[in-house]
Amino acid sequence: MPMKKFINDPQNLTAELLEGLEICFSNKIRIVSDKIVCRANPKSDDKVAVITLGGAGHEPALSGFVGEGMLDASVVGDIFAAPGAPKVLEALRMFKREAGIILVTLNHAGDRMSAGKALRDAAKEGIKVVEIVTSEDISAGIDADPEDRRGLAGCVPLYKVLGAAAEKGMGIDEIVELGERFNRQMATLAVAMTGCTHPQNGDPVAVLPDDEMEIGMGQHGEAGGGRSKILTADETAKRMIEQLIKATDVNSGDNVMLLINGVGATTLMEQLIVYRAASKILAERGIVLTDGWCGEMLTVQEMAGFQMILCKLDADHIELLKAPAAAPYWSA
Amino acid sequence: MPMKKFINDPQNLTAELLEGLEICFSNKIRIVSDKIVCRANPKSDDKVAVITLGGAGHEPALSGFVGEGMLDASVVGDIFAAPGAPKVLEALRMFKREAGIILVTLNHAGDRMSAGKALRDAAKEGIKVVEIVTSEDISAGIDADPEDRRGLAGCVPLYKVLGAAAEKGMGIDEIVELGERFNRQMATLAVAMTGCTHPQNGDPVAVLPDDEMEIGMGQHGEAGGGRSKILTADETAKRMIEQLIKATDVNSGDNVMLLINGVGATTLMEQLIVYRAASKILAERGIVLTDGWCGEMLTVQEMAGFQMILCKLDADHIELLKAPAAAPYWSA
Amino acid sequence: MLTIGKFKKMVARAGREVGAREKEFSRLDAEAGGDGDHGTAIVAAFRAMQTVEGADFKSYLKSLSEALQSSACGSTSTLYGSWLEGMGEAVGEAVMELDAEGVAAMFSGGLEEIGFVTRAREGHKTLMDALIPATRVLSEAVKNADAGIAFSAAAEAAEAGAMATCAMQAKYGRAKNLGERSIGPRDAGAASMACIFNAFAHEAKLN
Amino acid sequence: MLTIGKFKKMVARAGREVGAREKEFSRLDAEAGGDGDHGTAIVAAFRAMQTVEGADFKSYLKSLSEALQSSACGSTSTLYGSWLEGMGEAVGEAVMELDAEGVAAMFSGGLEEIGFVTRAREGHKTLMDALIPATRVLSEAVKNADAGIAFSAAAEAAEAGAMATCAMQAKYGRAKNLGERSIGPRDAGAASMACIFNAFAHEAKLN
Ligand SMILES: Nc1ncnc2c1ncn2[C@@H]1O[C@H](COP(=O)(O)OP(=O)(O)O)[C@@H](O)[C@H]1O
Ligand SMILES: Nc1ncnc2c1ncn2[C@@H]1O[C@H](COP(=O)(O)OP(=O)(O)O)[C@@H](O)[C@H]1O
Ligand SMILES: [Mg+2]
Ligand SMILES: [Mg+2]
Ligand SMILES: [Mg+2]
Ligand SMILES: [Mg+2]
Repeated sequence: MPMKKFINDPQNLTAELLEGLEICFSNKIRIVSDKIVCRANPKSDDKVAVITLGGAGHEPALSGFVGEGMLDASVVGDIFAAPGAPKVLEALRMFKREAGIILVTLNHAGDRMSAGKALRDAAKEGIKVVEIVTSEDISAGIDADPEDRRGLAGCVPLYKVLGAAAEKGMGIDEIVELGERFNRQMATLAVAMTGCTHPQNGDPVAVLPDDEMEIGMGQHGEAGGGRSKILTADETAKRMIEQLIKATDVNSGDNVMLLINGVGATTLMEQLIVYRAASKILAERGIVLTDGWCGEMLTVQEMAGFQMILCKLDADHIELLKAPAAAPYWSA
Repeated sequence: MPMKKFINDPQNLTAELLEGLEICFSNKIRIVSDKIVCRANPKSDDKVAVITLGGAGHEPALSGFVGEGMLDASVVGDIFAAPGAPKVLEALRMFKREAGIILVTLNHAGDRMSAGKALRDAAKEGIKVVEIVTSEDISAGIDADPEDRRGLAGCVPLYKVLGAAAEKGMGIDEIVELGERFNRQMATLAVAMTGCTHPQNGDPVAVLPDDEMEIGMGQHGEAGGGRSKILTADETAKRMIEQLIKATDVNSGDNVMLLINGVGATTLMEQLIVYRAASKILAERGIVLTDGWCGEMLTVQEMAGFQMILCKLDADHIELLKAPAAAPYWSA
Repeated sequence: MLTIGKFKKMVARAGREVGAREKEFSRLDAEAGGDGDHGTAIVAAFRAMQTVEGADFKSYLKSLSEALQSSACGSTSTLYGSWLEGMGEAVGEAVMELDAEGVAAMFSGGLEEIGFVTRAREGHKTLMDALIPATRVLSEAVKNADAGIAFSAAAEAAEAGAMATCAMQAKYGRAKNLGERSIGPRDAGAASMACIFNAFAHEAKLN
Repeated sequence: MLTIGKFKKMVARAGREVGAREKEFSRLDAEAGGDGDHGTAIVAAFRAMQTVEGADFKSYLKSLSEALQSSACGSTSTLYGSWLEGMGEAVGEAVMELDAEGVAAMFSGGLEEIGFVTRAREGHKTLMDALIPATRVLSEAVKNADAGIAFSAAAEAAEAGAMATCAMQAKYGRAKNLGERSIGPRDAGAASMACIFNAFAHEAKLN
């Protein structure tokens, strides 16, 4: 039985989708050397470059955020699979500069190993690069070792903060400090209602019983948190936002950004209903909703579910989040 | 068995999602009188107002396109259901002005009847309003009576054209001419792989066999075109774009806009693959891809499928499409 | 022949009987290629009408129509709303009991008004296939029979009209794109209209 | 003891046997809470290595590692790539036949290099649970036995190590968030590693 997906040869998924992205956004991005997505109008060499790496199949992430005021490049792997270390090294060489490079790695085994290997080689070649690892998923527990937490869609606002700071011409140390602070002050929880189909092999990933949902499910349907019977939107939002408030330690008067990231089949209708419920709880506690968005940023094929991301904002973050950006799937 | 959706009481879906939209985009829109979504910063009275009406459950459409440079208001019904005539009349009264109002109605029975009734009453009250009816779906046949064609996601770029022209201060006659010309020069085809669940009653809409797809399926899963075994992305794109080229009568050297509108569970990965295939066929024929986008504009819950929209562009359309816009789900 | 009190009971009964068949009407809508929500819509319409008051036919029908049109959505809102609106316009001020002629005029007025909002007529596979014959039969029957018998005859005509839609191809509404594939199931709106006339008949026969 | 020609045949056979079990490896990945693509990844890795040439061990292994890392993606790319890279680094220049000591050194070098890219060791439910015992047993066995027997012993150790992962809770890789629920199925990477050693053994025994 063929998959209910609009695809051609499953081996060519990544190449074809990147080609589509390049055609559709030819004024914003271009593909260099097969799987490195760069800005169509690169910023000048005297500014810090911001690069990321990761698997495909999560569109618009990650390449949809390459553009003015955000990423300089994304190094793309295959579906749900990190790019190999040589590709990452190639991108680092491409952006080698005095000002330095920031490499954002999401904490997943494959990404970490590729980045790690490429960074060792880059160091030998004298490339100036600092890695920022995101691991803001709190499903393993609020006090879990950062090494044991996953990086979910929180990378997206982080790209925005780093990209805006780099665009302004800030030095690498200052940008890294800003970025690491943003990174520490954010937390994400994911929830899933259904699994998805792996688009290369057609097999199901993460099957959930008909009447159950799971809070804490990862980027590819990897299990993690607790299964429960299906809850209402309000109850789901409440459980999630309360844990996120605790994890980020936000209090009355603090500024926050709230993001809902739909992972695939969950409609924007539902996401908005959840947004409403979560933001009401923030308001009840006097927490100030300064910025936010609702929609698909980092998807997991046709999985039904969403990620809720809460970021505590300092004044400099607020400003950087509002700065201009013109990536295919993020404009400000 | 509960639906695999993040919802509360199914009767409150529309009210709750609009509340979420208002909270998330408080700088862009606000809700007036229950179900009328208006710009947070209305444009001045001496400019033509652009209003639309339609059911909910299609987010981001229609209310996600209210904002600077696009719609002044959307009148929202319930899930998949047009607002009643009294609500439409209320919005027309609200925007009554010398410069006049343009009301965009998608050609669906409920929308047409509500708009028709409201327009008759508005005329009696001396409200200056011109209706533009979109019916760009060609699944009923290229030569079908416009009254027998449906209005699909083509309304979205039309809102952009009308909104930009109104923002520039053009007169209503000129805007209507521009808009009707754009309207006549566009065509849409939809394709579906799976049906969806009606989020109010939990029942399936448009069930498709496991190995079939349907080209020509409407906005709510209403059947229309031809069923076939599942085709590849390239073959699907080819069949669709060729019909659209014929319907819009574009030829070598003509400028076009190509849009892929994901209707729910179909991933952006797939949409980009289809975009690539369709744009290659345009290129082969010397047709110039001047503008375009790929993503979710008008969804049908968690249905898998997409709409492909081809618009032949005149010089004035090209300029208006590029003009600034700041709606929740459209920025330029 | 028909008091306002009786008519209110007829409307209430129609609400109950429609409510009991919600799923069926939605399923019919989906089967004939519509969006599967006619049951939801018609039930919402009757819910909106539940608390409506009015001492005489004119004010009661006007309030019904307004409540329906402002609360209910979709085709149902304008179609059923216009029907009730037309009925209200066809009766005199402050009338609390209608004679045979009055009943005929009221239902004919409803049909006339609904005819302004849609071009659909008999044979187009819509609620008109139930409403047109029902109105015709009712207008004739009231001349020579009591309300119970007249409404029963109308209900039979509505039911026959609704059944006849099975063989039709949709021309209006969301099912029209289905073309030949719309042949088979009954039209959802015709079915709910027949259900309403049937409830009217049952209630009219009591006492 | 082991010629470059024989070793190439062993690699080719491993590619065929892994290819035949693609679905199984992906399923294991999914069952233990991973993303269900290990079969896809390992098959892609061997596909990338299919056309690789090289006259001696060092250049052949270097090319294998480069082909794998530049074509294959995911954890598999860096893990298996580093393994082959380490093997290549451990053999001398232009060597076309290895003695017992050479074989032991080659596999130990592979294990050492993979140890740089991951902190996972035995008991963490990863491919290391197959690779570590297989390397240990092989290094011992080559001293007193021919290649066929030595690789068979290594394959048995790999298989036992892979089976032992059933009872383990994942600590590394995408399955780790599953916690206790990862107990039960074998680790996908350990299973594919055991499959590779098994293919090596079968091929080594021939002639
Ligand atoms: N243009 C029309 N003229 C007459 N009746 C119509 C028309 N469009 C729809 N209908 C009736 O309405 C019914 C569908 O109602 P409903 O499902 O509530 O509305 P919607 O089409 O807005 O979902 C159809 O079964 C048909 O009887
Ligand atoms: N950090 C790690 N250390 C050692 N082995 C690992 C690690 N992460 C994953 N693996 C191995 O890789 C296998 C999964 O490979 P694969 O599915 O190809 O990668 P991905 O996790 O990128 O989808 C696991 O079964 C495990 O054996
Ligand atoms: Mg993977
Ligand atoms: Mg409807
Ligand atoms: Mg309907
Ligand atoms: Mg995997």
